[in-house]
Amino acid sequence: MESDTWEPKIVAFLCNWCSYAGADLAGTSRIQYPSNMRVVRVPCSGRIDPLFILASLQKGADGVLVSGCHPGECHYLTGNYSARRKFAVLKSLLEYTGLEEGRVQFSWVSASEGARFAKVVEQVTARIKALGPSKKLVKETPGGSIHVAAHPRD
Amino acid sequence: MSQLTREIREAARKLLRAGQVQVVIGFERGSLPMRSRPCFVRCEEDVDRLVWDGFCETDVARYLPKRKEKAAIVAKGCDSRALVELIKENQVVRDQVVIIGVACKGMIDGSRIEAKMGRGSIVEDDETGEKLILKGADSEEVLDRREFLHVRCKACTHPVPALYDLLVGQPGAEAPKDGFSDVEEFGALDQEARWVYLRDEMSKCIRCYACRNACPLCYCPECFVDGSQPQWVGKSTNLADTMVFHLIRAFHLAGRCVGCGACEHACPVGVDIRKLNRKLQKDMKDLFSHEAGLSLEEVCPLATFRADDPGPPMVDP
Amino acid sequence: MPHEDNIIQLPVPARKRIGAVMVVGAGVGGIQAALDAAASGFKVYLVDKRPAIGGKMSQLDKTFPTNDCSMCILSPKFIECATNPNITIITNTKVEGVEGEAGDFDVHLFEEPRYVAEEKCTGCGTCSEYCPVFVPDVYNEGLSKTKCIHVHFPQAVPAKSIVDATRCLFLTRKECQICVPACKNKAIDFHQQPKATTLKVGSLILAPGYEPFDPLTQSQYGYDRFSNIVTSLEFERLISASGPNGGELYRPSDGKVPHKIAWIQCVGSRDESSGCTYCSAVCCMYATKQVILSKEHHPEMEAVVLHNDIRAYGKGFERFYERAKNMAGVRYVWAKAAIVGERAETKNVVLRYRTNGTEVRDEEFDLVVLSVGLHAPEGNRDLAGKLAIQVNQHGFCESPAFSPMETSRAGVFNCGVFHAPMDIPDAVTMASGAASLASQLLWEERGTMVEEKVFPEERDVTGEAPRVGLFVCDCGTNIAKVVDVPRTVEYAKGLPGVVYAAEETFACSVDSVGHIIKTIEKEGLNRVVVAACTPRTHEPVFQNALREAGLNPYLFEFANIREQCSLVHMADKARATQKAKDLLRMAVARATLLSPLYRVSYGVTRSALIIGGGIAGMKAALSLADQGIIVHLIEKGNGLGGLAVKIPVTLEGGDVRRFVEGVIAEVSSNDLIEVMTNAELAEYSGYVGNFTSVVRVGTAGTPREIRHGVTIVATGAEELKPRESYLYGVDDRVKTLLELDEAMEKNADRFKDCNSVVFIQCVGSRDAERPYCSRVCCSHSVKSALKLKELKPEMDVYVIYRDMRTYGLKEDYYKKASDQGVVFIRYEADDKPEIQAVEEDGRAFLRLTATEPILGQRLEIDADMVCVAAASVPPAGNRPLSRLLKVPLNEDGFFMEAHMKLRPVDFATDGIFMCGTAHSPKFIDESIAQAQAAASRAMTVLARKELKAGGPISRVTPAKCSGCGVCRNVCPYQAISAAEDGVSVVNEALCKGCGVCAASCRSGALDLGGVSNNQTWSVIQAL
Amino acid sequence: MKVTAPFKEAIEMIKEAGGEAFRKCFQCGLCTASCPWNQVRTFLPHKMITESKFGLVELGEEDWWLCSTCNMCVSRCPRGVTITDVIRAVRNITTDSVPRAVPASLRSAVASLKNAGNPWGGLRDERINWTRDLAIPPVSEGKETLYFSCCVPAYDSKMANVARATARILKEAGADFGIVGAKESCCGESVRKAGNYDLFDKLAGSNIKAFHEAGVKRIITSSPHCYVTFKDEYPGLGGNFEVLHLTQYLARAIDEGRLTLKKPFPKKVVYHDPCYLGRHSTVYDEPRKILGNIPGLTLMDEMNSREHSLCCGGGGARIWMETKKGERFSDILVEQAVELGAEVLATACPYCILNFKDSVLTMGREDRLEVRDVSEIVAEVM
Repeated sequence: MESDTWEPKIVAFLCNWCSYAGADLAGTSRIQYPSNMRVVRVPCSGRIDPLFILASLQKGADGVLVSGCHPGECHYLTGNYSARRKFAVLKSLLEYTGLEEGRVQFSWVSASEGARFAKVVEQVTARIKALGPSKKLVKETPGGSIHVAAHPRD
Repeated sequence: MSQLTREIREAARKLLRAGQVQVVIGFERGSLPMRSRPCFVRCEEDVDRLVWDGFCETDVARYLPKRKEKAAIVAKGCDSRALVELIKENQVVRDQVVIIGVACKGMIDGSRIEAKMGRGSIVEDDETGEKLILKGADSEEVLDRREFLHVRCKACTHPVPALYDLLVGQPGAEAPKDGFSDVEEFGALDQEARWVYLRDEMSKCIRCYACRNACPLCYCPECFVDGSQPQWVGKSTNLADTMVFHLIRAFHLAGRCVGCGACEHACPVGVDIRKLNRKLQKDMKDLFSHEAGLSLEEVCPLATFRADDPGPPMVDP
Repeated sequence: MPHEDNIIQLPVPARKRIGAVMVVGAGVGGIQAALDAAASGFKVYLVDKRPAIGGKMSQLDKTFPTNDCSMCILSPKFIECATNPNITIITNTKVEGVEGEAGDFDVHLFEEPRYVAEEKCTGCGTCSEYCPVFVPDVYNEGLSKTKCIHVHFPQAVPAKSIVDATRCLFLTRKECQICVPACKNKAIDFHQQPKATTLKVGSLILAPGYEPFDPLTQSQYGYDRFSNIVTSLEFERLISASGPNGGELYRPSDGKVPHKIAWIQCVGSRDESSGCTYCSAVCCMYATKQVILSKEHHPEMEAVVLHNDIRAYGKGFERFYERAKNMAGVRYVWAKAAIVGERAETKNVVLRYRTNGTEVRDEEFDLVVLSVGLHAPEGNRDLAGKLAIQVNQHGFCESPAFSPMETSRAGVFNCGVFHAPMDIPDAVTMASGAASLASQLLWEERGTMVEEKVFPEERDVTGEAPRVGLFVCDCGTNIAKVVDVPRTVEYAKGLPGVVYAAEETFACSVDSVGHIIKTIEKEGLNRVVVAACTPRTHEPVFQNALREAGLNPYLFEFANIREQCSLVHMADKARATQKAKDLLRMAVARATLLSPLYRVSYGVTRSALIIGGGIAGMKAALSLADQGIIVHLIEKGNGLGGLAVKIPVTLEGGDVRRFVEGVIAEVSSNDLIEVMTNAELAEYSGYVGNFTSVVRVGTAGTPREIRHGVTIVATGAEELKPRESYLYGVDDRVKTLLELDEAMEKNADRFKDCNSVVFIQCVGSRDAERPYCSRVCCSHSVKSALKLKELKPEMDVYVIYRDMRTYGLKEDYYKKASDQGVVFIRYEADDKPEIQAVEEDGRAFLRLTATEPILGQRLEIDADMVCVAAASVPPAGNRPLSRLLKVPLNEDGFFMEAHMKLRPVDFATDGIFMCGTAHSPKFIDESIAQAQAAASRAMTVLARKELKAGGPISRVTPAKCSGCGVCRNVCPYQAISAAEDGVSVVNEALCKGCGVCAASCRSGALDLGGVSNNQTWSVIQAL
Repeated sequence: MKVTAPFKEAIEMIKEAGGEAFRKCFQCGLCTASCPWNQVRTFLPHKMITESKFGLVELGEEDWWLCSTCNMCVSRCPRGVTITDVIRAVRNITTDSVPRAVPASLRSAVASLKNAGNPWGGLRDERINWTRDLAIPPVSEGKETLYFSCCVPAYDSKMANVARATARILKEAGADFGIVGAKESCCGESVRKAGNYDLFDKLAGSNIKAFHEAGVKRIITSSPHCYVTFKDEYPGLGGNFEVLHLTQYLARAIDEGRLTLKKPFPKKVVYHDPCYLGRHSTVYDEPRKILGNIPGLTLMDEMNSREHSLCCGGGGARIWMETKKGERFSDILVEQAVELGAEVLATACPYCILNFKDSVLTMGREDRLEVRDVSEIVAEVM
């Protein structure tokens, strides 16, 4: 798995109304950014259960990005406020356990911030690259490699 | 018989006699020394089974949820805090419970006494004031109970119940302030050292869920670890699974955990479970000025928000 | 669910009416009018002369006072318009003429060629890449370049390319045509000709918007001479994340970050020398917003706003202004500046202005922003001519008194800045109000021109093993030139559950969609995945394809391999292909777990409860009753009319008394309106379409149960009795504005002996206790001052004010008062005027002392009467009512709308609306507009035979629910309640599907349809 | 802080003297920001307006006499306050009630005007000395166009050229014009702006009478001040004439082919917009058109041209009053012209010429910059 050309795999949970739209705008504006991100679209950052994040790390994601509407701009009025508290607490807890700071990152990106989204991806990717492959919460099968249940990979 | 025991019995008797409650939940002497155990008193005759000493450790609040009859409960500081949370979370109806609050002087850590005196050497214990008299087969030792308190009790910031209908015992001198020095010390350790410590702790876990079962606030009909669709956490004792179990359990208790220590007390293999809970207790206080179990009005921080809340550090290019 | 059909059959008019509405101008106002009219059951033609809808708002960076991203809140409305089958968007088109009469118009349209066949263009943008000609980007105010063939802006609707005919090499010189073969869909058509068409509609709503003042027309602003002077709209683009600098703030001359910026207010507003005497109503606030945004970009930046009066008169504005004013490095200076010149070396601009004292200061700025006013577009007079309607001397639409959305021609309505300069929420309000008027005119034709698409019955797929069909789009070459589509398709064929995979050149083209439908049927697919562009715009297209093929639309999953893959990883085809495969794998994993979601229908009680019998409540009642709706109008007091009965005339001269009496008579005699006075709401339950209220009526408090589909809150506001201010309540020569009105009306003679009257503004407003502006008092004082001058021209009338907030066209009356000799003296909040009752030489008077800021002296004015312009305050009853209705109040005690900008009359709770001064202080015509807007919003519910609920919303598994209540706490819509047994229950009608509850439930009892825990888990497993 | 009550009698007096415009002011201060005086010293028109509004004016204050009525403030005022009218009104009150407060230099010019009909006190007969050999006939029946030279070229020997050149051009262009001669008086513009309404009425009345007697129908003026006065003030006193400034006439003559500018004038010329021709009368293009028609001439614009043109300092009767060194606008303009690299500073107003010539001299710029009236250049290139 690991080699000189190791590239991290990063999961991004993006809210549909702001950050996902911002990512779309980066696309229509042809702003280039690293290709490590795999986006999971959720209606609201408030939909993101901490379990989504931990499951991603277990599954072998080297990093997780969570992004929603800027505070006060939530499509669902206050969803991102609820999310903000959860994430503040979760991030603090994860780092307390000794998980590398930066494995799990958060940002606010609005629908008009295509360029900002690209920059966020760049920063997050660079940070996670610097951390190297994630090992701490990865669920290893007896064989030692990431367990792939049903889905063959290329 | 201690003054406290007398007062508790008196209160229990009155409540039962007046028909105000159908059951009084308190403690009785256990079959072994230094092991008082919960008991359910339903008639006046049984009232004298009730005792109060330094070994009434079990968190009795967990006996209240889903109880149909009207109950009185003998509650220490931590029990009452758990009760507050349970009432707020609709698990206990306030009107259905009479709280006999006990101004708690802390529970004695039996294991420390055993460490000093030798395991199984004690056949009887007796408490008067701060004196703890321990009788062996052919010996008697008088100790100062204060030296043998649980660490959490020594540091207890709210020994007097936060919520009660009648209070027995005298509130002691001012309780210590919790500076969370333990959390700060651990947090100051090197990241890898923290990871290694927790990894080693969690590696001991046998996934028996005793912690969860003992916790007064773990009352979910189905715990996230038990679900199958999805099966968030594997059932095996894989370290990553164990880690996720404890992290999420702690997270689920954030802003709710009253620090009673029941989990740790219940753990058969001595996992330092409260390491994570303590951190969250501190964060709740630092971030949202919240302490669990003190007020019926205050909403759990993770069930509310403010527009000017602090957020996690953000990527902000 | 209960269904109570309360439609009353009104007599049908003899003449045929057309159940269609044309909206001219597709800015935010036009869009709102179109959405409302369509939702009320009318066919809508949304016409704009530009190539895309969105108007000026689409160019804004953020909007005040919430600083919401403008595009974030607007673009969902684009998509609503684009996907609404009853709205036809007609761009590049002007109205050439209108014939006929109200109810039956023939509208002649003239469409400029786009040179791109709209039905073929997918907006993929390949043509732009090939086009060799750069042209100024109009969307970016010419601050950047785009290609000659381009999509108007990234989020444009319709997302179709257009050729700039004035610059195209082929159209101007018969050269090039390189774009033609570049388009894989053969959409480019240089043979297109202008097209004239005629459409039949029952009504027109005009919303042509505004043009910003052109500072080139007034050379004192140096806009043509100095490079670092920009207009405010240019500044919006400069700081916008989607602007020419990607959100970085650079100045034009050298691309450096400006550290010191000045805003010059009233450029082209309140200025005789530019021929524009009115106030543009929005510039003070947008400049304030720009100050805050600039400070957010560069916290150390220095900002100076050179202004006349700061007109922070709207809801939430004063706080916003205070916030900006108190920021470090921000200065608001009461002075108009002259542009002296620019420094040769730095190109910094030098401004000169007087300070409040006796100083004149020259100050140098890196950048100067001209806060340009809102002007009527040149085209307004032309449009007015073609439609035979009247415009006023400023070029804005003339409306009859008390009917702001009407024009001088029946059946033709207006809204937004076409009426007068106004901010977005006011424009949106008027838009809804105009839709209501159209609806009132055409209500019998409701539903006659709209089409309900009939889909085949859905196939039941339960129990079937997943059969996933996968369609990977090339998007011409947009995807295919980066992602190896054939290999991706091959790969996908091996994914579990996939039984079919194919490549499509343009998956969204009519041909491809047909192919998808056929394949579903032929292959027996029960799940469909399309890998193409973004679901945000294209999901509805494919969901409809599923429905056509008899599948539940929620059995569809999108993989975004264009915006979020091929377009952003052009340089690394291998990784882009890998990512596309990963995204496909994740999509398939989710798709296999998708299950059908259903929207259930329930009946609507076609009646309304209106709380408050003032002007707003009554006008809303009449609007609804006009459309056959039964209205229960409850009024706390013992008569109708509210505060308006105390106001004899408006500033503009409208006879309020007569108007209110007329409205009361109309309401009282309307069979569909049941008026209950001395009535209060006691109990309230239900949800949109089906509410049940208990009203206590009369002194006996007899309870009365009312069932209604919507609720409109119109509880009004009151004039503060400012006890302890300026001897009010102590000396009866001190009166409030309403008391003065009454005195002037009842005893005009008394004023013949009156030699001097002083008005004091902001009494109880804009202070620590009420940090909001009451909006109406400045204009009210001007009105009263003019009235006094009319009663006795030689009377000395003074107005002691903080900022004169006679916004919009009311400015002309402020000027008129000055012209007639009313003296205005400005005071600061910390240096209030003082008053004392004095007797001197046998004469008794009130002595006012106030600092004259220019002279730096205290002026002593002896007055026979003092009028305090007291705050407009919410009634005490608002608080209990808000608890009863479970809708919020803002900090000032007024009701809080769902969204300050775009949902000004809605509550976040569906089915409850507000209007009038219950929302915030406002004028009568504004209240009327809002009342009609509330009626319009209400009709979007009441016009339906049934409402739908469900789909992707939250659901409870009762066995897993502990009843802890965390979901109830976090739900933004209060959609969750506890059942008898304590278990949570989701109200389908209230749930919006955000999923916050699901993410907060510890026991997994709550889950979100469409984004369930299990589906998300499976996506993660497929990483 | 000083406490005062509004002084109503003073307010009424200002209104009566024509200064009622103060009512409209909303105190934005743009007048002050725009006033040329603030390039050289602090001067606060907005405060003067406010003082007028409350009748709290200090009649002896020098400031009331500084305004050169350049109209910059008025042209920009968002409320349409004719600030110069208010200032003129206060000057009027001062003249009537505190004559000693009127600046001494102005008082002597006024005395000459009163006695001789011109500010120099020159003899009436000498008014036509400039015509010398030009044989200009008087206005008469059939010859109804008056060329009104203005007192400056008529009595100031170094300015006579302007009038002479003008007469030659008019002839060349085929204008059938004459003069009124000794019966002509000063147009009265200065004294009117100085607030001396009585004297203005007298001068204007005598001119109107003389013009009527001579049968004048049309007037061509050299001075924009005369132009504005004939055009805007005389009709109210019964003098209705068609009035043209020379530059307007010449631009028309060029258009109609009556005048061709043949000879080259290979110099860099910067044109200065006189306030009364520019801002007061919006004549900007005609002078430029004339100069632009001259072969070889390089036409430049001032740093602040057209609407933004800086006043030379001579209007509003300032031409008769002392201006301290360091406060002369003409000095700034001359310096700017030199910096711009111009060889000729051209304009179309006798006051501007006077001031510029004076500045060039006192600043020692004679070798660098020539000051010419447009008419002088035109006469040279015909």
